[in-house]
Amino acid sequence: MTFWLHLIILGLLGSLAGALWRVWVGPAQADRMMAAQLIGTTGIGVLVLLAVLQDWAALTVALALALLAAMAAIGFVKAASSDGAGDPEECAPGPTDARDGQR
Amino acid sequence: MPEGLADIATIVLTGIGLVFFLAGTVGLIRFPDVFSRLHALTKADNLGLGFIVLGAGFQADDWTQLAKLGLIWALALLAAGTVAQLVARAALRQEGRE
Amino acid sequence: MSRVTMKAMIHRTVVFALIWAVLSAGDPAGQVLGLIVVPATVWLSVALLPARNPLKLWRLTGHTPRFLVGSVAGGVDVARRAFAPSMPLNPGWLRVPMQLGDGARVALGAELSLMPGTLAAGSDGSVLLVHVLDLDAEPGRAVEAQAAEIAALTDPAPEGP
Amino acid sequence: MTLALDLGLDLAFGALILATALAAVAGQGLFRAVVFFITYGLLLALVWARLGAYDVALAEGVIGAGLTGVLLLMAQGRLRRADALADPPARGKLAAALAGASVTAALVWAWFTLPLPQRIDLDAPMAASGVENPVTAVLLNFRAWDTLLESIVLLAALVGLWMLARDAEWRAPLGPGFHARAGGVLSVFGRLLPPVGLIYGVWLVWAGADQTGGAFQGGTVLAAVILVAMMAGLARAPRVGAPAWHAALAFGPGVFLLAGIAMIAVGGGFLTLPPEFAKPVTVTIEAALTLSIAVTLALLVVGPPEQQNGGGT
Repeated sequence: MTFWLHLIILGLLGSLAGALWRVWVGPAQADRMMAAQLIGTTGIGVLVLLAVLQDWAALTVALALALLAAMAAIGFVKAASSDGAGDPEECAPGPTDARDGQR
Repeated sequence: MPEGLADIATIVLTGIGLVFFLAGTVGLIRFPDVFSRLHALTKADNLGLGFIVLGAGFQADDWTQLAKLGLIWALALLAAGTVAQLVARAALRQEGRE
Repeated sequence: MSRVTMKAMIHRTVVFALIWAVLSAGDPAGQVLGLIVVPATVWLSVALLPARNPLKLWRLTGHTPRFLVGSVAGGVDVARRAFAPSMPLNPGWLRVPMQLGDGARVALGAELSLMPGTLAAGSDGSVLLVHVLDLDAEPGRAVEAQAAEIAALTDPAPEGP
Repeated sequence: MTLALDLGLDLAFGALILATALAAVAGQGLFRAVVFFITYGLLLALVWARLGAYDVALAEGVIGAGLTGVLLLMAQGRLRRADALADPPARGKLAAALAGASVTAALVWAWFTLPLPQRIDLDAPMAASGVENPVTAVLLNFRAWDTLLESIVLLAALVGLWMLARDAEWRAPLGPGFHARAGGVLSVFGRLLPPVGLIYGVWLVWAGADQTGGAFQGGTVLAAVILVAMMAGLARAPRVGAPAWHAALAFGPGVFLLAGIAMIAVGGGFLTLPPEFAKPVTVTIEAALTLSIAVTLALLVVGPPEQQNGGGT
């Protein structure tokens, strides 16, 4: 069991390294941001397995990270809004979906 | 549940979880545009976390650990549903501008 | 205090008391502290999210397994596309007009983002913007079915402004 | 076999941390650097957990995930809007790299030359501390002076930040004037998360006496809750002069100081907790500190008042 959980954590860290590559190449800011989000979710997974492997106290950390998982993305959409304090939903959407609209 | 069975369940479930995490990363690397990549991330990862949480649950010593694991997954889902919509929308706006 | 608010407060008290009980299990003094913390949390929750149209709990219990099955299907679908060498994708956008209230529309967007092939990007007025991975798979029908299911979870009266 | 995997895991963690740190400082583009820095904080939390230091992992995690990311991303957005997003000149980078490398070299040298300190036996003092979490005992009892001064430093930092406000904006509410679409995704999230955050933050403080948690970690979670409510447009940022908020800021250090003086009266000496009072006094100080830490950290991220010139609506 211990052996297997070590392997799974190593696999998760490998998956995390792939996401780091996406943070590096982007190209859009949203790409980098969502790769960071993926790293956060993977990190929660690693903590859950560490809880089994080492000490259930790791769940306290995992719970905190899950609670605050959306914070950075919220900061990102705030900063990306036109005045730096808004919400992307306040404005009409970009031209892409008008072009692709199917209905 | 006998210990052997619980261990097998943990091994199978965490293995499935890892596969979904890897799928999310492969999608994040391979898919051609921002929005398709967001699909990969949101769906595959949270399912992966769900299986890992479930697998860890079979090793829990008491019900509070199970409940905490459930709460972790519920909060991760709430964050994922919110972040996917917000980041997709922000990307839509930035695409129109840049 | 209206009946709706009372009912919502009871639901929320149960939920938050349960969370506190889980956290402070095996700590009698901590459980006593819950007598202050849980009411404060319920108050904050009602202040932030006033109860307008209560959830139908029995419908919610029926909805949860369908949601879980859907999200597994979503994960499998996206994994299949990611691992397939040909990577079958035909992405595009849908604009789906909604009759749902604000909270229900956001919940629908979050759920759609976990279902196979759909991803919400918030809404424009009451029109939900949905990105789909495969325009050939008739995703519009799936979105409307999901919307009907979410609508059935709350009382028919539309949410307030 | 498992031993080799154990080592492999540690090596993988180390490699990821190093790669992320390098990526954060190398390459062009501030946004990428910021995202790598956020990732770095997260990995650091994982490594602390791997080392069994769950209190530290928790502090790193909540600060990194909850506050630093928001702060840095918003700072980057502000620089972009002010058209000030130039990368520093290469010469400056070289100097910084040299300075960093020499600090690292000095640390490596110190590690190999300094004698290892004797392990301190904490059993006897822990028994008199009234709490079971050694981190809490050190912070609020054995080294209470440090913690008292730290709580005052935090307050001073906020006052320093406020001094950056322009005269014309001094009376405006703090921060850029957050707003969000009513009934939108962000607004709904801002209504759902704070109750759960409140429960979890309070529990972290309470549990900190005997297990993983503490005033700082719990206070940071509560700060994130305040921040979410403000960013979702549900709570308004106060003005600099708001009396209730001032009281909340000063409450923690104030109670800490008073408790320290009270200890002289009961025969301990300033901030010296006699064992029979240790538990209640520690918990009281922690509760008061939590409130002040939460408000101070939230207002630090919100920033100085700046709504005069087209900031908010």
